[in-house]
Amino acid sequence: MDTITLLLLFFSLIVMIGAAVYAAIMKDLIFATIGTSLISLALSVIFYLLHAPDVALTEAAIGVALSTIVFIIAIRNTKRYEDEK
Amino acid sequence: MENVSNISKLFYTWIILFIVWLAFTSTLAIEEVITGLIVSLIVALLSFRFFTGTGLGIFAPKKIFYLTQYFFVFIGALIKANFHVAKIVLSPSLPINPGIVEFETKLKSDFAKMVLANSITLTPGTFTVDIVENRFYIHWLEVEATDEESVYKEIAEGFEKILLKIYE
Amino acid sequence: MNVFFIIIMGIIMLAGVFAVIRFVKGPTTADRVVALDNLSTIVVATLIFMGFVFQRFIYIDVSLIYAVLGFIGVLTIARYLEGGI
Amino acid sequence: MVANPILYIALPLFTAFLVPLLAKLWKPLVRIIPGLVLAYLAVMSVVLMQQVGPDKPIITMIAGWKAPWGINLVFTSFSGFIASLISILAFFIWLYSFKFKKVEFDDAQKYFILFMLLTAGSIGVVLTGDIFNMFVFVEITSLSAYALTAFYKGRDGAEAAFKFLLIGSFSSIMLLLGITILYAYTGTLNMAQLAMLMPQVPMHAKIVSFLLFFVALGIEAEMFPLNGWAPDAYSQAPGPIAASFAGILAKAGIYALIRVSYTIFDLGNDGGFELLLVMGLITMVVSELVAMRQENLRRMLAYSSMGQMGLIMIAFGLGTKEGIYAGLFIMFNHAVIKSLLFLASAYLVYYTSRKKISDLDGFGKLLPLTSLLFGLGAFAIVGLPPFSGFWSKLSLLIATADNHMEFVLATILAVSVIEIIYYFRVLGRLYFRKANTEIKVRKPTWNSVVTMISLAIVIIAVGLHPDLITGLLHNAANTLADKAGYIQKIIPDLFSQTLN
Amino acid sequence: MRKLVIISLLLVLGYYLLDTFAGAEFGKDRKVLSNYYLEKSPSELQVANAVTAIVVNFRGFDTLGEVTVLFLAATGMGTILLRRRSKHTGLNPQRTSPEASKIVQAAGKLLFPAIMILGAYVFIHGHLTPGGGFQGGAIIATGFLLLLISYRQFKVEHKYVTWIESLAGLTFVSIGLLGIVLGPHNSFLENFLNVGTLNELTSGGVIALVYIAVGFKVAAELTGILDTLVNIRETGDID
Amino acid sequence: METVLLYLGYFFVSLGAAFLFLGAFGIFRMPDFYTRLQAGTKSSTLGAMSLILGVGLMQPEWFFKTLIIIIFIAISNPISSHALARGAYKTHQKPLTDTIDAYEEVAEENDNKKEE
Amino acid sequence: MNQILTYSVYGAAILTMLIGIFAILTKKNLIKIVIGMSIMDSGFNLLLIALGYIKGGTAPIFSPAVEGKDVIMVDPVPQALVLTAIVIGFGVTAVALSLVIRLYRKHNTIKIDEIKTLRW
Repeated sequence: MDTITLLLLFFSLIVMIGAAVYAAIMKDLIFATIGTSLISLALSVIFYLLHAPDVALTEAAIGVALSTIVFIIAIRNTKRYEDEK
Repeated sequence: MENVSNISKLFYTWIILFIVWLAFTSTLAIEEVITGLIVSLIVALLSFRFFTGTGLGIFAPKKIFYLTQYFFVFIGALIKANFHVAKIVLSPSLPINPGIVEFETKLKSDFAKMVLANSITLTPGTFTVDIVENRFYIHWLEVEATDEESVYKEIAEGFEKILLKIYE
Repeated sequence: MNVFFIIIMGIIMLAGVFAVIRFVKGPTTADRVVALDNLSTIVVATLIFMGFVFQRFIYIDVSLIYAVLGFIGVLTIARYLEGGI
Repeated sequence: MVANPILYIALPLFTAFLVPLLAKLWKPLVRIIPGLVLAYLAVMSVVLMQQVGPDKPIITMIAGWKAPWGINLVFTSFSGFIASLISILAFFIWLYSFKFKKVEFDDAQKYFILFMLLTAGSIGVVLTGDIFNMFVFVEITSLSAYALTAFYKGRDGAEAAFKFLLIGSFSSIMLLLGITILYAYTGTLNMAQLAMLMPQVPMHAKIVSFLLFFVALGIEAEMFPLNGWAPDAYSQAPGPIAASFAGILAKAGIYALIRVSYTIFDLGNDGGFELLLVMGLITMVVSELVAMRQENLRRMLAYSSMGQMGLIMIAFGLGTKEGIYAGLFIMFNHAVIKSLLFLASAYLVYYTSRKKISDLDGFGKLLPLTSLLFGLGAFAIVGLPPFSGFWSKLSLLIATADNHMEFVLATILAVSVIEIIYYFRVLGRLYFRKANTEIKVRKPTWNSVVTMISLAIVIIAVGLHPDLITGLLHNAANTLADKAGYIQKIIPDLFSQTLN
Repeated sequence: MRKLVIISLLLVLGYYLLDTFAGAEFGKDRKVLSNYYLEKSPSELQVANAVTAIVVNFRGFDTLGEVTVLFLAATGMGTILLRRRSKHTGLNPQRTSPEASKIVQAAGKLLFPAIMILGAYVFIHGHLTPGGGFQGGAIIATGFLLLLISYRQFKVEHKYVTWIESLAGLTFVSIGLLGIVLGPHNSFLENFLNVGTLNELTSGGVIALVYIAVGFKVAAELTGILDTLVNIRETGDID
Repeated sequence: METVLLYLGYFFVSLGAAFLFLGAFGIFRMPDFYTRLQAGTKSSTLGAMSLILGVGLMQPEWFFKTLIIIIFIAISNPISSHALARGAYKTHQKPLTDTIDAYEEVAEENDNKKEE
Repeated sequence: MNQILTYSVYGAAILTMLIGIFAILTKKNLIKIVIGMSIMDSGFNLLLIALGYIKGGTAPIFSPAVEGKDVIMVDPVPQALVLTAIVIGFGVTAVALSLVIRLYRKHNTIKIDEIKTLRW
């Protein structure tokens, strides 16, 4: 792997882990959902850098768009905050 | 304008979609072209009723000329806008004076309004917050005038003149 | 040549860092979504750029589809904010 | 073409996709067509079981690629036996639920589609020769199980289903991790080739991946600390589905566990069998003790079912041919008898929403036939002669005695006593209490009577003539024990390469 | 306290997993299955994208299962969410949420056909470029979502969704069954058509056809899922 | 010709990267949501467009595909930021302003209508 | 260098997975649990793809650009597997969320300790 790929790879890995922590701890479920969206964003960059364009595409389609949308609609139909009664 | 026939709309949609397909495939191999024609025809049949209001009429030479003119005006404004933003962002004191202003447009079709709104969004210091009927609500980074007339002149006139020629 | 690419990549990554900071800082949902939108634009550009670095023409499909899906994802969140969906 | 193991999966899927279209033609087709397909599969099982022998398994290529390169379906005496059991049982359960949801057409359509896919997925788990493909089928099975658990709207089905889904998602991630570790060290996914290349996997990786597989499949097989989903799912699902969880889903789970432990990992040297044995023992004792304290009939049956799964694990944990034989026999009996019990209990608790055992006073008079069949099932499951349950328990006891495991033998006997206690408590309520005349009962329909009586006939027939089935079971046991044979039959080319 | 216990347990698990995977070095060539696939995919199948060759041909059975999982998800969501006596008339009433702005609506009109074309392009070229049935189907479904979120009176016709879903699924299984009859090895999902030449649209034989069927099926299923979810608010109580 | 295109490509790529950076920096630095949106939309749109155009110029056979992406970004980015602004205003997020907020009344009117 | 990469990439993947499992085990909110499941899946997908990477490899697509050249290609098998895993994960997520919506309609809450008709 050349330097440029490595740089981007490490950056994306850090973003991904950060986003995962963020999604796991946020009390506002919308924030958590946006966090999962960010995970998928970073993840598809990583897949791209590991030369898996097919998977990057699928992750983009499922993770960034569909999964986020499904979560948002579910939150819309239930409650927005984690501790809300 | 109002009486655009379905045939014209269909052909217009078909042609545009076929061009999009060609750009996707970036090849002129015979089977790709045939597949593209079929696929774009199917999609065009599904969507021609709402895809366009103008039909083939938009390919008239006069309109093409105005489209080109609009394109250059737009690019010029876009570049100006970015240097404007750069100036603000990079200056230590953040010289801004934001506010939301309104004006009324003469454009009728939704599509033209969308083009105008997009153009306003991408030009210096302004972007569209909402359209209610014919009224545009614009967020302005450096409010220079608050009355409708001068707002209109400042923000929209340049684009709207050309758009009126294209879409009316 | 290579150095030029690394510098470009570095600038783009710096942009990513700022967007991520805004994403974490918030304070409202809309701010985070703006950061996410900006990040996905950055990612689209990055993916095309990396495709050029890798010299594979077909990788460009990924960013094309990414642009479409990211747009729809952001649009859904925006519609959620205004009470649509 | 006419009798091909691939049809086990292809036909139900084809039907599942076809049913929504058929519904537009004539609504009863939604009920009839799945039944015809399941009947065809049942007949095909009989035909295939005739063709297959210990030395000639039926190996079906998919997409025309030979064993390690493509996915294969392996129909041996062992996997074929389980697949046939599942398909025949599925046909009976279909017959039982033929009139299910007679009015609500949409619900009936979804019910039959989901049931078809549950069956197809389970048979897929059993037949496939590829470990990732097994994961896919496990997911199909579990997804249809979640949806079926939440099928009734009035009950707490959604809660049970969510619990099931939560545990199931752990199961699937662990299964995937196990598969990934094996792929990382061997670079293949075919079970036979994995078994062949297993010596080159370092010990620690082997242990970690085996534990992952064990836990993941243990969840499906209702192993003790991981079976929290089972009682709720069994008690909230529709009656026939509870029967198919016991007869179909759990069978597929335990099959996968056995296949992984016996074929892929050579457990004989590494002490893995003892793990299976101990876990089976704990599962059995704990579940039977809990079952005794249950007030809800369906939950009691569910815990009893787990106890039986523990018994099966003990049998396979012995690691000998006799143990395998006994385990298979118990699997067969459990599938048939537990289905009968669940199907009969569905009518016993039909209008009682809480399904308490104490509500069953005097049902022996109100529902004579159903109660009789329930009693027959109870006698059979605790292992009283002359029913088939007796022979299976006996063979297990003999196998344990052969291995000189007196402690295990004693535990099994003690647990049998517990089983007798709680089943007889129910029977006592049914026959020796005075009926509450206010109670509304529902008479079984003709198709469910036919189903239950057929199952009862099977139980009695095997009980009187165990020879009907022992031949098949011995063949199956021999096939499972012969690991080298399995590898050689599936990947002959690679196998001979390593010998040279 | 409970959290601490869980964290320490997870760390132990993580340590063992990392230890196990570290033995399989990053970037190492494993050479058992993959080399065979990489060799056969361009030569025997004439499929440029080896991943597609694996997904649709070598491991096509997995794909059948995967499509079934999506089908199950759509059916299961119907079972779980829809009302007990749901006649189709009671379903899908006018949604009451506020209307999207004119700009979004115009954009929906403008972009929807382009997104359709993009989806079709992705699954028709599944064997040549990255992407394929799933991705294409997902793109088309998001195209419908764009209309669903920008027009509240927009309805997805369940009748057509069911038809497309069923027909595409039947096509997939039928192509598989035809393989038993026509294929040289008489096996399921086998390629029985002329494979053509590498990197042309007509290469790949049944692989391209299967991926098109998968594309339609996934599109219909995902659209059904999204439509169920978007309209759930208006379908009233479930229990 | 090719070298000209190549250097033109370099120029556009550098310009694009610079504008992408500016956009993100603007998002980071601006005081409230609407001003952030101003900076973010304009700069990142032009930045991405110019970077992609640069790549397209360096690899002429990629040109048409990059052009499609450019057009798409030019259409979609303003729309999503418009939708976001509208959504944010609906969640009662008032813009920072000293002069005029003409939209306030309209938004309130709509709010009242919804509550009725 | 390779050692560092091995540990960092696999470590990041496993860490993400563990964060997801942590969220599932400790959170009381049903949607949060589903979010945890999706994080867990993401981590696993990364792990499998990283396993398939081969040094100096490129995507396993025989496009005209690589025809005739001697290139190394990354392992396509994990990519195919992850494709399947992602789609299955989405199916499970969708079903889980519909169960959550239904539980909410019945109990009017999405907190796990307030839904206790059955023993958890």
